[in-house]
Parts: sequence; structure tokens; C-alpha cells
Amino acid sequence: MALVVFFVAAALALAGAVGVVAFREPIRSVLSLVVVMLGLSVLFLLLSAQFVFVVQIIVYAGAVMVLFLFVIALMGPAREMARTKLRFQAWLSALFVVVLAGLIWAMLQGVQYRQPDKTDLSIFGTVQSIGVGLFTTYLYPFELTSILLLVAAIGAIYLSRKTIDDL
Amino acid sequence: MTLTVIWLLPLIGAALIAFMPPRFAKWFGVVVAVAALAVAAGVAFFFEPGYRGYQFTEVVPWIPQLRIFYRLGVDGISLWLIVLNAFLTVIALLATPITTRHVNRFVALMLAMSAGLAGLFMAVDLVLFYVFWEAMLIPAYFLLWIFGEGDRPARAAIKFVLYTLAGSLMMLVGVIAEYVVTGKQTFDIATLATLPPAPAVQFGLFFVFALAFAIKTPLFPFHGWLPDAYMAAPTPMLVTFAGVMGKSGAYGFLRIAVPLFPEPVGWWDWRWVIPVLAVGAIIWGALMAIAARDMKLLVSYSSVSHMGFIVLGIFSFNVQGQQGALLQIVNHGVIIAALFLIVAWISDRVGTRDRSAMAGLALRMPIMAGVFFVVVLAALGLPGLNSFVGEFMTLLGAWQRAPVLALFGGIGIVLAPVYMLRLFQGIMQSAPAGPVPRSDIYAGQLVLLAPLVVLMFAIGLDPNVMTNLMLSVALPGPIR
Amino acid sequence: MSTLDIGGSQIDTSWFLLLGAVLFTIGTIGVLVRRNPLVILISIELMLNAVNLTLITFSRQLQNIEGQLFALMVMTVAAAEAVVGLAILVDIFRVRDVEDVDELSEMKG
Amino acid sequence: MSNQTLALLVLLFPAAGAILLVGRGWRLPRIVTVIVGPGVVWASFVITLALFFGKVSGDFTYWTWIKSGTFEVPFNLLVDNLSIFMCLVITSVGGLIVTYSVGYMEHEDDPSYARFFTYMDVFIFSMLLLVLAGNFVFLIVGWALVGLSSYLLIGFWYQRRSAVLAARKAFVMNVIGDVGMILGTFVLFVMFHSVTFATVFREITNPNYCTPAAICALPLRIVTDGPGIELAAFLLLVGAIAKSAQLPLHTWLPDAMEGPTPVSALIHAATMVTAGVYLIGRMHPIYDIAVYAHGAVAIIGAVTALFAATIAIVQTDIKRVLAYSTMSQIGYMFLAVGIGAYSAGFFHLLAHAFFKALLFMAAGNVIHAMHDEQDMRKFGGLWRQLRLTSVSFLVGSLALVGVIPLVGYFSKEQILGAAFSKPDDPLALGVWVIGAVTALITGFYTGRMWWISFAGKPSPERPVEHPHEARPVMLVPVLILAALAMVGGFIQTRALGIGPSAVSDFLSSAVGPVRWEGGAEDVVVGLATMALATLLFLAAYRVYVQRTWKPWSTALPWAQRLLERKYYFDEIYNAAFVRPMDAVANFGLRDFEEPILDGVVVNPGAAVTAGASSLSLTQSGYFRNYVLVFVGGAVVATVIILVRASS
Amino acid sequence: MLAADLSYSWSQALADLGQIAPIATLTGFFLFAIVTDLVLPKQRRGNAVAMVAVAGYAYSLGTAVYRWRFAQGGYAYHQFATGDNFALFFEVLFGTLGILTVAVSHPYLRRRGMLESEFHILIMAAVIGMMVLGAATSLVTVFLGLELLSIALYIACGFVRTESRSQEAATKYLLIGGFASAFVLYGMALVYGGAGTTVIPVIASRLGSSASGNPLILLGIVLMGVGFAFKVSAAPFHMWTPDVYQGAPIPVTAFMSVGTKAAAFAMIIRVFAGGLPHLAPEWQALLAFVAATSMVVGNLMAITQTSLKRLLAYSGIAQAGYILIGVIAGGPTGLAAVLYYLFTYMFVNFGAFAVITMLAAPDGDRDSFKDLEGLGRRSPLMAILMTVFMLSLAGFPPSVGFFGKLFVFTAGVSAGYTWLVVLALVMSVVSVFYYVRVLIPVWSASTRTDRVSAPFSSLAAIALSGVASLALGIYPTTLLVVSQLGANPITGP
Repeated sequence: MALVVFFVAAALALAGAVGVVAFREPIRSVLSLVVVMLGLSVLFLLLSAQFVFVVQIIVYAGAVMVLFLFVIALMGPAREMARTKLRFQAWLSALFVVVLAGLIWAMLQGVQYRQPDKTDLSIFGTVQSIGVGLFTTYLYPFELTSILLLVAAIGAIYLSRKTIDDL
Repeated sequence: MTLTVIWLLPLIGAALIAFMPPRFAKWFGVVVAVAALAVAAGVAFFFEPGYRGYQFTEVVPWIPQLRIFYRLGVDGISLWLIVLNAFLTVIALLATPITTRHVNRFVALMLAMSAGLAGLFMAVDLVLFYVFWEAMLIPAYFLLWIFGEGDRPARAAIKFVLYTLAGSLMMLVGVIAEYVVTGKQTFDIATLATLPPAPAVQFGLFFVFALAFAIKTPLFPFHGWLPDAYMAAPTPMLVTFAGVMGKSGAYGFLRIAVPLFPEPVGWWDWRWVIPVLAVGAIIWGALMAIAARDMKLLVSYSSVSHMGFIVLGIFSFNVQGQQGALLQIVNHGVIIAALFLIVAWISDRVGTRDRSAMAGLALRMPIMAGVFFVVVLAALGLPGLNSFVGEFMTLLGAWQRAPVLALFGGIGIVLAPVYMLRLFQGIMQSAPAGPVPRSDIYAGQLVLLAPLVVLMFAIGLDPNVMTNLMLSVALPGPIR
Repeated sequence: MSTLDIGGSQIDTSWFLLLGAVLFTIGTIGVLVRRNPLVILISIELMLNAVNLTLITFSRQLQNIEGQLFALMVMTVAAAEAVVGLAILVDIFRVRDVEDVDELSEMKG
Repeated sequence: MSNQTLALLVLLFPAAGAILLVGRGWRLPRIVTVIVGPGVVWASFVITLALFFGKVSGDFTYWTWIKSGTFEVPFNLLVDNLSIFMCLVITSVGGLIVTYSVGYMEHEDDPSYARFFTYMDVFIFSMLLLVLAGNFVFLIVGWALVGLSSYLLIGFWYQRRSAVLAARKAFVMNVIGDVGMILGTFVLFVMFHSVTFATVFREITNPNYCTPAAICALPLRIVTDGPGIELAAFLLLVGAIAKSAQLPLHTWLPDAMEGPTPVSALIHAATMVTAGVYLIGRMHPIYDIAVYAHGAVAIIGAVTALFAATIAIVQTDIKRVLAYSTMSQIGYMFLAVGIGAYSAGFFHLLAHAFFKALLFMAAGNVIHAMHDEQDMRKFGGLWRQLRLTSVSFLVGSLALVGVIPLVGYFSKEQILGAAFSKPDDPLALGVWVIGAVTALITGFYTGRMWWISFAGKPSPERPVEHPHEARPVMLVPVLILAALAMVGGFIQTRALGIGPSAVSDFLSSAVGPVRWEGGAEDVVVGLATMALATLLFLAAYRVYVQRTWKPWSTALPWAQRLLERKYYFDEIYNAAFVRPMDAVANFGLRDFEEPILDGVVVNPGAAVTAGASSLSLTQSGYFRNYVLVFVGGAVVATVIILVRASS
Repeated sequence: MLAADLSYSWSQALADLGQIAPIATLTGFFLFAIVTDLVLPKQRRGNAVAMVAVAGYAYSLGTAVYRWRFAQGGYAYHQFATGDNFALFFEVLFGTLGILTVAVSHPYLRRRGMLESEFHILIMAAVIGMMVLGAATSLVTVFLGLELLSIALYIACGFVRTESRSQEAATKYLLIGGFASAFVLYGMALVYGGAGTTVIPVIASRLGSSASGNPLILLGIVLMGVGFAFKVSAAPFHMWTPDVYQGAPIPVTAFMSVGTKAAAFAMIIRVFAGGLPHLAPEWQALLAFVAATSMVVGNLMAITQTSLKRLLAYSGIAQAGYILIGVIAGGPTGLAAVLYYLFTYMFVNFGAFAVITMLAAPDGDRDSFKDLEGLGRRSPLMAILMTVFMLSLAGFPPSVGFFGKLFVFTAGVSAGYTWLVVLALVMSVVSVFYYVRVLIPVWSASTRTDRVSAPFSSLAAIALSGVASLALGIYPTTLLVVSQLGANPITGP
């Protein structure tokens, strides 16, 4: 049963990913990324990461992607032309990427996994455990993310001002 | 403390003069230089001839993490270069025309260069040696470039710097490697001299050091920078540039390369390569001097030839050769300074440096002719004048090493009168022709030359004074 | 070689990892071949998602919550990056209509 | 006054004179120059006499000039009969000539006048130093200093380009000789660890390392360290032939005639050019062992004698004739010392100093009277106007030819006799033949010179119609020398097999007794040679004055040309050495230094720059290229890691 | 078990906060600056924020120094951060850099009529990011610090919104930066998978040398290494550097050219030397490759440049190569050398950029060679200082440049990487050529007479840099001692 789910979700994600790269219109790329995210969120669920699953759907697929959509709407549907100044770019990238992927693939074959530390999977990945982790061990990183977001906000504000003088 | 004064004093003087109104600059500079000379002379005076080792040593921990020390000291070898440097600096500053543009900067840079040289000759720590070795490039570069003559001084300057760096950066590898391979982790030259690495390693290390020194000296194939640099250099600078800095390469051979790497033997034997190159320099320099029509160029190439004798003496690995080389270092310093000064004075009286464009000047400037002739005789190694002793001893040393070296060196001695007399007779003698010189030598210039000429006679008549002091050598070697 | 027991059925860990690797690679391809800066940004997001998958897989395999927390951090960062990136792009679009990153090649050499 | 200071004084007087006259000497009144110039020479002559009569001899060390390891050079003067003999010759003849030049140079303006005497005194000093030096280094010092003064005096009239060139030529040739001597000194130093004559000669004659003395017999010594000594001897010989203008380093001497005539008389006839002979004599312990070098000395001497004599036949410049005859006479001396007849060689040196100085000064008078015309074809018939000069010139010429009882006969015949008297020695015999032939030629060219200049009618293009006899100051020295040339021979008449042998006896302590076991036949042969030479002398009258006999040159014009071009030596040397040197030098400066040496630096520089600019094309400005390179780098990195980890 | 996790005592909280005190204080001032910016009227904002910023830097600098002298460094927040000497060293470095940046950038922004306040706030954020990076002992914190720093700089690069170049720089930097951080992140994920934790010391203790057989770790090293190399702008991951440096406003360039480099090196040392000591051979091989390429590429490309910014960018690439030699050599001497080099390099490179900043005109930066013409007469002091900086970059004694190289190369040779050192020296012959080329317009005679207006703050900053880059060379000992202490936490005393 889970196996089926896995394959469906994985296929969905892969399809979406291909779509991201393949589609000419940005809007379709965005939508296919949403597809990827949905697929991944299912996998997260399989991997008993319920909280992340929720966040993935609500925040990521929800908020961030919507942001992208807004921007695209703002810019208008710019279609990518076929012509390019860079010859060999595609071929070389294909070559490199294939090699890189091959290498990664080859390496991931002989992986030696660590022995799992014994925790009871009943509460693994629940909001509760996440919360505990987030506010004890990950307190410091958590605070850092807040600063990060603050900076991002300031930057966005600065950059999206009409002119120097307003505000 | 004394030695520190010798190099720090000119440096401080330079710093002050740089921001001084030009009209005081020259004389203040002279005062500083004379003070430094006085200190150096004091050192020479209280020098212990018999003592085997460094004297007036100063040891201050500098970078203890790497066992780098601020180590100064003089022995029978370095003493002479220090005195020569201080002395020629005074001459050079006196020879500086007060009308030079930015004369204060010029004087400051000159003092800085002489400070670097003084430090170089007193440094007993490999890193300190290297620091001074490269630091003195900076003033030299600016002097060549900003105050240089000719159409492209900048090119000559950068060429000089790159040439030198190509060698000295390789030397830096050597310095570091010496610190590592000896296992003792020290930069103290005296200590390093007691633990030579394995011959194979020596082969490599000697190469990097020798390359730096060979370029600086310069030996035969590495002298490409010299004509441009000497042609570009302003005359007062040449007094110390050719007179002292030119010697730093030879000093490096004598102080670093030979004692630290007694047997640099690999695929072939460096102890034979270098003297062969030296002979090459002797003959090639002489030939180029014969062909040169520009007086300054001629003198520059003659310097290449003479430096060849010095290196030849050093690499004869016997006491006569090395003492002769040291004598010759001083002699050549004195002679080349006088030659460049005279040539410059003549050419600015006549308005050209092309020796074939003038003739019979002796009629108009008899005194100049007389002084010039004495200097020429000294340069071509006439007995009774200083250069004869040095060349005789270097050749004797070379002969003891391998007669064929001395034989070819002898060719250099035969060629010397050819170019020197071609120069002197060509411009001074036969029926007057070409431009008419404005005047004979000025009294001031004569006074400036007097000490040099006196030295030529003094060293020629009683060289023993010098060789006696040379006996106090710090590092193991033939002289000791 | 380890397998994850999910709802009774065994799924090999490396499948998840390989899926992540593939997604990451596809993202790379996107960055390499797409010219629309926005799409490039999207591809980067895709790469980050691939990383998230990897993290969470490991977290499950190690039964160690840290991976999921890390993934959350990554999401935040990704969001921030997206915001700033979009802001910059919008800023540019305001001046000129750039649908091709190759047009941003004024500085070279 | 101790002998030590005495010996030093010999040097100091000329030195002091030179120092006094140099510098601003010409500001002094001319009279001072007149007094000081010759005065100092006479002073040291007097002191030399004191040494002579005081029978002073010894090796006086004054101070250590330089000491470096085992290489120690004292400043020491070796006073023995040989050096005293040389000093006597130098100071006496020198004194006469310097006095003579007081008159000869009077036309010079004050500065040049003072300059001339300065140079003269410098020369006297250097020459005395040369002969008094007690070690090789100071021998070389003196050797080079006489070279310098010779250079200065040849180029005395430095406005004349020819004089300048001649001076440079002489200097360079002499430096070649100096280098030879320096290297020879090296050899000896390496062998004996000393440069003082005393030590070296003691080591050579009875080496402390070969005992018992029986083993030290000559043949064995030649085996033991013969090669080294041979080498040293040959190298020293180079110095000798350069200084004495022997083949093949002779070309400078004829040109040296550019100098004032007194200079030619003193330096290029009487003293300096004979330094080579002195050197061989001084080094006789070495040459006694170095048989090959010794033989070479004899051969070179003989060949040069003949060679120079033949050239003298065709010369028209009176001074050049004398110059070549000088070369030829010095050839005799080399011949003598070459076959071991040292004292005979020195006797001829003395005699030659007398009559050649005489000839030169007489010629100087003539030239003076002819207003510096030197071409003898333009003289003719001077016999009537310049009686005294002509007579003394005749005396000199006859002495040169070797007419008994003039000094020339005794000295030359003693040499020839010494050579002839060793029938068992092929070398000696060979050089005797050459010497005899040379004697005959000498007779001919001397006759030619005298007859053309003084006999016959005045030549039409004679510059001066009624020349005046020279002033006493120029005449008296000539007459003195003429007298010496006439009676000088009687101090050593061994050529006749009888009578005194003052010179040989005096020098025997220094150079060993003259090896002379001749008998009556030698005397006869000598007289015969003399007779033939005299006949040729007279024959020249018929050829060149009466013109009743055809000159030989009409028979063989090619020989005439060959001789006039001096066997093409100058041309050969130019083609062989000077031009190639200049060519190489110019080529190097033009085509090596700039293009190649600079190229070594510039081309790599250019290459680097080119590489850089082509490399900077990769910085295309396209973002995607950057990413591409990024990924490529990542791939390479992965490979590296894999390799590293798997290794 | 959860209860146990939740127990977090007050004293513990204080201790933790103490360890990251410099970061915390600076963050406080950062927030205060934002508030100031919001409340004050426009014309007074700029100066006020600048004040706050300087105060913040100074305060956190002081805190760091204080803790260095008197406090016991240790881990905090479950070993996610640390206050050890290494962290403190970099906090001091970044604090100084911040002050210098404000001193130089403030007049610049004034002249160009830009908003100072946001700029300072962004730079503060970047500095915080750098400090976090210096103090991070967990992959997570490393990543967050990296991102904080990067995001702040993305915006700063595009700060001149009216300039297309500035925007282009921002875009390129953002896109390729995001790309690179994805790589880093993937690497971290794999390492986490291999080690089961993100805490660096724990990783170090868990991964023995056997881990070199584990693909996860190896791949992690590759991907992280690639990203790190990107951050230190080492070839072949350097391509963004010249464009971004050229496009960004000069103060930003100056700031990032030294700040980012230092932070990235701190990160490399922490993660590789600190976290993966047993896999040293692997990452050393990787870094050696990177170092070699950077030295060659950087020095060669710099020759043909005509823009000082680009030239210094390439020189920065080359310098990164030199510094990497020290990292590869490792050990107390190697790391001490690296820290020394970074600290002095801050003064030298920043000073060089600062001098160019002085040339800027209201309508844009002036960074071509001809803009330097006649500087010797237009502002002798600037000219002398520029000379000092160039000679120091070229590595002439007695300036710091020489000693930095000396120490690094000594470590390199001692560690057996002689070939790298030789390559480095050969390339530095090339480097002298272009560094000296900069001086030619400075000192050669020119007709330009317009004075260079140097406001006091900038002048002070530049002069300080100049003095430092000489003094720290003539007497490098103290700084070297400090560097060794700073390296202790990684190498062990």
C-alpha cells in the first residue's frame, strides 16, 4: 500500500520537476513546482514527518508559490525565446550534469547507513516533538531564522520602494 | 645597538627628508649619511681582526613562533660592504644636483635604499636578510622609475624589479625549505652553516639561492636587466646602485650560498657551473663594452665584466680567490662610481653620450682628462692601483681551482684596455672634433672625486690593511 | 543497506535518496539551461526541496528529529531567499523588461 | 747609509722627480723641469755607482705588501750584480738621453715639456723597479708600469691619431705579455708556494724534497716537475717576447716610432725592449731546467733577428730602419740567452744600448735639422753640413755592423762564437747559421741607411737647404755615446779569445759563467763574417749612391713588396683578431642583447598577457556560463575526491 | 523524556547567552537601529543609525575582547554555537571591519545621495551573519549564518537601484549564490545522514578515518567544499566575483571582499579542519586543486584589467588561493598563519578599496586606472597609503603582505605542499606586475589638479589600515600569538 503511494508521489514529483525545466512559460513552471511540492509532501508524510508535511503544503506550496505567481502576473507572461547567444551551453550542461548525476548515483549505491538511535516512532515527527526540538535544541537556529526573515523583509521593502523619497 | 643605528639612522632621515622643503633636503641628507658613515667607521675602527665570529652582534627575538630573530652582526666580510655603502652614499648625495625635481623625495629614497643595503649586509638571520633584500627593491624601483633618464624609465624599472623578484621569490622557497629540511627549525645563518643538508637537497636549494644572486650580480645570461636599468638610473643613484647594490648578489654568494651549501651536487656540480658563467660574464661584458658607443652603456657592461671576476674569485673556494673577490668588491665599488660620475659630467658638458661623436676633449678639459685617465687605469687593472690586486688574487684563486678558468679570465684582462682605452682615447685624444665642452671639471666635482681616487691609490699600495681585517670571518670557509 | 518500515511495507531508504538526487539534478539542469531569471529561481527552489527530501529521509532512517528541524530551517531560508530574489527581480523589471538572464551581461572580461 | 736605504733611493729619486713634475708641474719655471727631469736620473746613476763600487748585494725586504693565506708578497729589492748591471745601463744611457731631450723637446710648450719629463722619470722609475724587484709580483708591477710609460710616451703627441693608435697597440700587446707573466707566476706559486725569487730559485736548484742531492741531477728534475716548469717558462716567455718585440708579438715596435725620438732611443732601443732579455737572464734557473722553453727562446731570437733585418732592408723611414734593426739585435740577445750564453747576451745588451741609443739620437739630430722629416730618401749629402752627427752616426752604424774594434764586434761575435762553438748541438748550429746570415744583412741595410742619408748629393725634395748642426746639449750626449761605442768593446774582448771579460766576470755570480770553450776557428769565422758584412756595407754605396749596381729589388719585386708590407703581419692580425672581435661584439650587442636576452623576458611576458586576455574571454559576463563552469568544477572536484579516497 | 528536554535553567540561559555575547549585543543594536530608522525624521536618520551601528560594532568588539581576556570559552545551545577563541577572533575581526565600513561608506553614501540608514542596517545584518558563522559549531548554524550574510549582501549589492550594473551584480550574485548554497545544503544533508548529527564536534568524534569509505561523507565533502570555495571566491567557482565586485557600490565591495572571505574561511576551517579531521586527505586534495586554480586564474586574469575593482577582485581570487595553502597545511602553524593572513588582509584590501572609494563622484564610482592619475599630487597621503597597500598585496616586506605569505608558505612547505608554494611564488611574480601597474598612474606626472576630498572618518579609517598594514608587519609577533590562540580550539593547544 505505502509502496504504491510512494511510487505515485515520486512519479508526481518527477513529472513536476521535469515540467519546471521543460515548460516555456514561467507560470507553468511555477505550477509544476507546486506539483513537485505536493508530491514531496506526500513522501514526507510517508516518512512520518507530519508537521513538515503540513508546513510544506501551507507555507511553501501555499504562500511562497503564490508570491511567485504574483510576480509573474506583475511581469506579464514572458515567453522564453528559443534563440540563445550561448552555443554549446546546452550540450556542455547536459554533459556535466549527466556526469555529476552519474557520480552522485554511483556514490549513493554503496552507502553505509548509521544504526538508527532508538526512539519510539509513535510520536516521531509530531507537532509536539517538533515543537520541543524547535524550542530546546534548535532555539538558537530558530532565533537566527527570525533575524533572517527580518533582514529579508527590510531588503524587500527597500528594494520595492517606488523612489528614494517615499516612506 | 650600534649596527641598528647604521641602518635605522638613514631610514629615519629619509622619513624626515621626504616631508622637508627641497632646499634643505640635500644637505640634511648629506649630514645624515655622514653620520651613518661615522658610525660605520667606528665599527670598522673597533673591529677585532682576530676574532672568529660575528661582532657587535644584536639578537632580539622577533617572531619567536618561527624562531625568527632580529639578528645583526658584522665580520670581516660584511664590514667592508657596510663601510663601502655608507661611504658611497655620502658621495652619491653630494653628487646630487640641487636642481633635481622633487630633490627631497630623491634624497629620501636614496637614504632608504642605502638603509636597506646596510641592513642586508648586517643581517645574520635568513629571514631578516630576505626582508632587507626585497625591501631595498622598493626605493630602487621608485628611483629608477620616477627619477630615471631616457625614454622609458618605467619599463626599465619594472624590468629590474621583475627580474630580481623572479629570483628572490624562488629564494624565499629556499629560505623556507632551509628552515624545514635542516630539521633544526632555525633561520640563524651561523647555525645553518653548521648543518648542510644532503647533497641532493643542497643541489635544489643552492639553485634557488644562486638564481637570485646570479640575477642580482648579474652573471652572464641573467644580465638582461642591467643595461636598461643602468641606462635609466640617474647618476647619483648609480653611485650606490652600481657601486653597492650590484655587490649584494656577490655578497649573497659569499655569505649564504657558499657556506650554507658546500657541495650542491646533483645531475651536475654547481660549483663548476657558476664559475663558468662568471668567466662568461667577464668575456661577454668586455665584448659588449667594446661594441657599445654610448659611454654610459660601455661603463655598464664593463661592470658586468668586473663582477665576473668577483664571482670567479668567490667560486675558486680558496682564500686568495675569496679575499681577492672581497677586495674587488670594494675596488669595483669605488671605480664604477667614479667612472659613472665622470662619464655623466663629460656628457652633460658635451651634450651627448655617444663616444664616437666627440674627440680631443683633453685640450679643453685637461684636468678632467687627467682624472679620467687615472680612473681608467684603475679600471683596467694597472698595478699600483687598487683593481690590480683584486684581479690578481681572484685569478690566482681561479688558477688554483682550474687553470682554464684563469686562462679565460685573462682574456678579460686583455680586453679591458681595449674598451677602456677606446673610450678614453676616443673622446679625449687625437685632433679635437665634435661639440666643444662647456668647461673643464668643476672644483667641487674634483673634490668629490678626490676621496675615490685617493682610495684607488691607497688600496693599490697597501691592500694588506684590508686583507688583515678580512681574516675575522664568522662562517666556515676557505678564508677562515 | 537499510529499509524503512512504513505502514508495514518495506521501502528501501536509497529510493528516497535517489529521488532526491534526481530532483536536485533536474534543478541544476533548470538553472543551467533556463534563461528566465524567475524560472532559475524556481529551479533553485526545486533543488532546495530535493535537499529537504534527503534530510527528512535521513531523519526517518536515523529516527532522529534533527533532520526535520533542519528541513524547517531550510524552508524558512528558502522563503527568505525567494522574497529577496523576487524583490530584486521586480526592481529590475521596473527599469527594463528582462526575460533573459543573458541580457544581464554588461560586465565581463 | 745602509745598503737597504741605498737600494731604495735608486727608485725614490726618479719617483720623486715624477711626483714633483706631475700635477701642476708646468706652473714651475721651465728651468726647474730642465734640472729636475734629468737630474733625478743622474742622481740614481750616482747611487747605482755607489752600489756598484760598494759591491752591494742582497735581498732587502721593506714591508709586506699583501698576505693572504700562503700567498705572501713582500716588497723586496734584489740587489745583485745583474740588477746593478741593468741599473747602470738604465741610469747612464737614460741620463744621457734625458739630458739630450732637454734640447730635443725645447719646441714643446711648457705643459707638454713638463709632461714629457714626468713620463720619462716615471719610465726610469718603472724600469728600475722592474730590474730591482725581488719577487714576481713586483716584477710584474714594474713590467706593467714600463708598459704604461711606453704607452704614455708613444702617445705623447696625443693630437696625432696615428700616435694614439700606436700607443694603444703597444699597450694591448704588452698587456698580453703581462697576462702571460701573471699566469707563469701562478704556476710557480702553485709549485713552490712562494713568489719571491730567492725561494723559488732555491727550490728549483736544490729542492728540499729530493734528497739525496744525487737524485736532483738535472735530467731527473726535468722528469719530476719538468712539465710545470716548462709551462711557467713558456708563459714567462710570452711576457718577454711581448716586451722585447719578438715574433709574433712584435708589430707594436715599428709603430712605436710615432713617439719622440729620445723616447725611441731610451725605451724602444736601449732599455725597455731589452727587459725580455733581462727576464730570461733573471729566470735562468728555470730555463736551465725547462729545456724546450729555453730552446724556444733561442729559435725565436734567431728567427726574429733574420726576420727584422730583412724588413729593415726596404724601410725608408730612418727611425723604422733603426726600429727593425733593434728587433733584430734583441733577437741576437735572445739567441744568446737562449743557448745559455747569458753574459754574452747581456754584453750585447750593453753594447746595443750604447750604439743604438747613439744611432737614434744622431738620427734625432738629423730629423731635428730636417724639421721632423724622417724619410731618408729626402736627406742625402748631409755629410758636409752635419759633420759631427754624420761621424757619430757612422760610428754607430759600424758598431751595429760589428766592425772591429767597435763594441758591436766583440758583443755580437761573442754570441755567434758561443753558438758556433757547440758543433754537437744542432740547435746552436742552426741559430749560428741564421745569426751569421743576419749579420751580413745587417751590414747591407746599415750601409744603405748611412749612404742614402749622408753621402751623395742633397736630395731635391730636402725640406731644409742649409741645416744647422745640433746644439751642444744634444750633441754632447751623442759624442759621449760615440766614444763609448768605440772603446766600450775593450772591456770584454773574448770574441778574440784573449783579453779581459769584465762583463762576464761581473755577471758570473748572477747568471753563471759564459759557456765558451771556443778556439781559433771561432775567431777566424767571426772575422770572416765581419769582413763579409763590411763588404756588404760598402756594396750598398754602389747600389744606392752611385747606382752602378742594380738594386736587388728589381730582380725580385714580389720579395720587395713582401718586405715592404712587413710580411703582412698587421693585416693578418687585423683579419684574425681585431675584426672578428669587433664583429662578434657588434653582433652580440645588436643581435643578441636586445632581441634575445630581452626576448627571454619580454616574450614570456607577452605570452602571459596573451594567455590572460584569451582567458578573460571565459569571463563572458553570462550568468549561465558561470554556472556551467561551476558545475564543471564540481565534477572535477568529485573525481578528485573519488581518486583520493579510492587510493 | 520530553520533560527532560524542556528543562532549561536560567543560569544555563545566561551561560549560553554569554557565549554568544558579541553576537547578541550586536543583534540588540541592530534592532535598535531599525527602530531608530523608523522613528527619526529623514534628515537625522542617517547619522543616528551610523552612530548606533558604530556603537554596536564597538560594543560587541569590546565584549569579544573582554571575553577573550577574562571569560572561559565553551559551547552553548546544545553545541550549536560556541564562544571559544576562534569565534572571538573572528568576532573581533568583523567588528573592526564593521567600524571601518561605516567610516568609509557614510561619506560615500552622502556624496552619492543614498539612504545611509538602510545601508548600515544591512551591513550590520551581514556582520551578524559573519559572526554567527564564526561562532557556529553546527551545520545548521553554519548554514543559517551563511544565508544571513548572503541575503544581506544580495540586497547591498543592488543597493544603487538606479544603476543597471548594481542590479546586474545583485541578480548574478543572488542566483549563483542560491545555487551554491543549495550545493552546500545538499552536502550538509548527506553529512548529517552519514554522521547522524549536525553538531560539528560530535561529527568529529563519530567519524573515524574509516568514514573515508562512506560515499555520503565523501559526496558531502565535495558538495560543501564546492559551496565554500564559491564563498571564498576561489577558482573555478569564482566567476561571479569580478562582476559582482564591479557592480556593487564600492563600500559593499570593500566590505564583502574581506568580510565574506574571512567568514567563509572560518566556515571552512570549522567544518573541515574541525569537523572532518580524519578525512583530511580527501578535503585537502579538493582544496589543493581549488587553491592551484585560483592562484593561476586570479593572477593571470588580473593582468589585463583596467578597472581597479575587477583587478582587486581577481587579486582577491589569487589571495584566496594563497590562504587556502595555509588551510591545507593545517596544524597550529598553518591555521595561525591563515588567521594572521585574514586579519591583515582585511586592513590591506579594505584600505585599497577605501582609497578608490574616495575617488567616487556623485553620479557613480570612479575605478578606472585613469581616475588615479596624479593622485600623488592630488592627495599625497592617499597616494602613499595606496602605495603601501599595493606593495603589501604584492607581498613586499616589511608590510604585512610579506609576512602573511611567509607564514602560510612556511606552513605549506612544512606540510609537504612545496609544489603549491612554488606555484604560488611563481604566480606572485606575475602579481607584482599588475600591482605595480596600479602605482604608475598614481605617481607619474599628470595634469589633473583637482583635490581628492577625503572626509575625516574615511581618512582615519584608511590611515588606520595603512598603519596597521605596516606595523603588524614590522612587529607581527603579537598578532601571531593571538592567531595561534585563536586556532587552538580547532587544533587543540
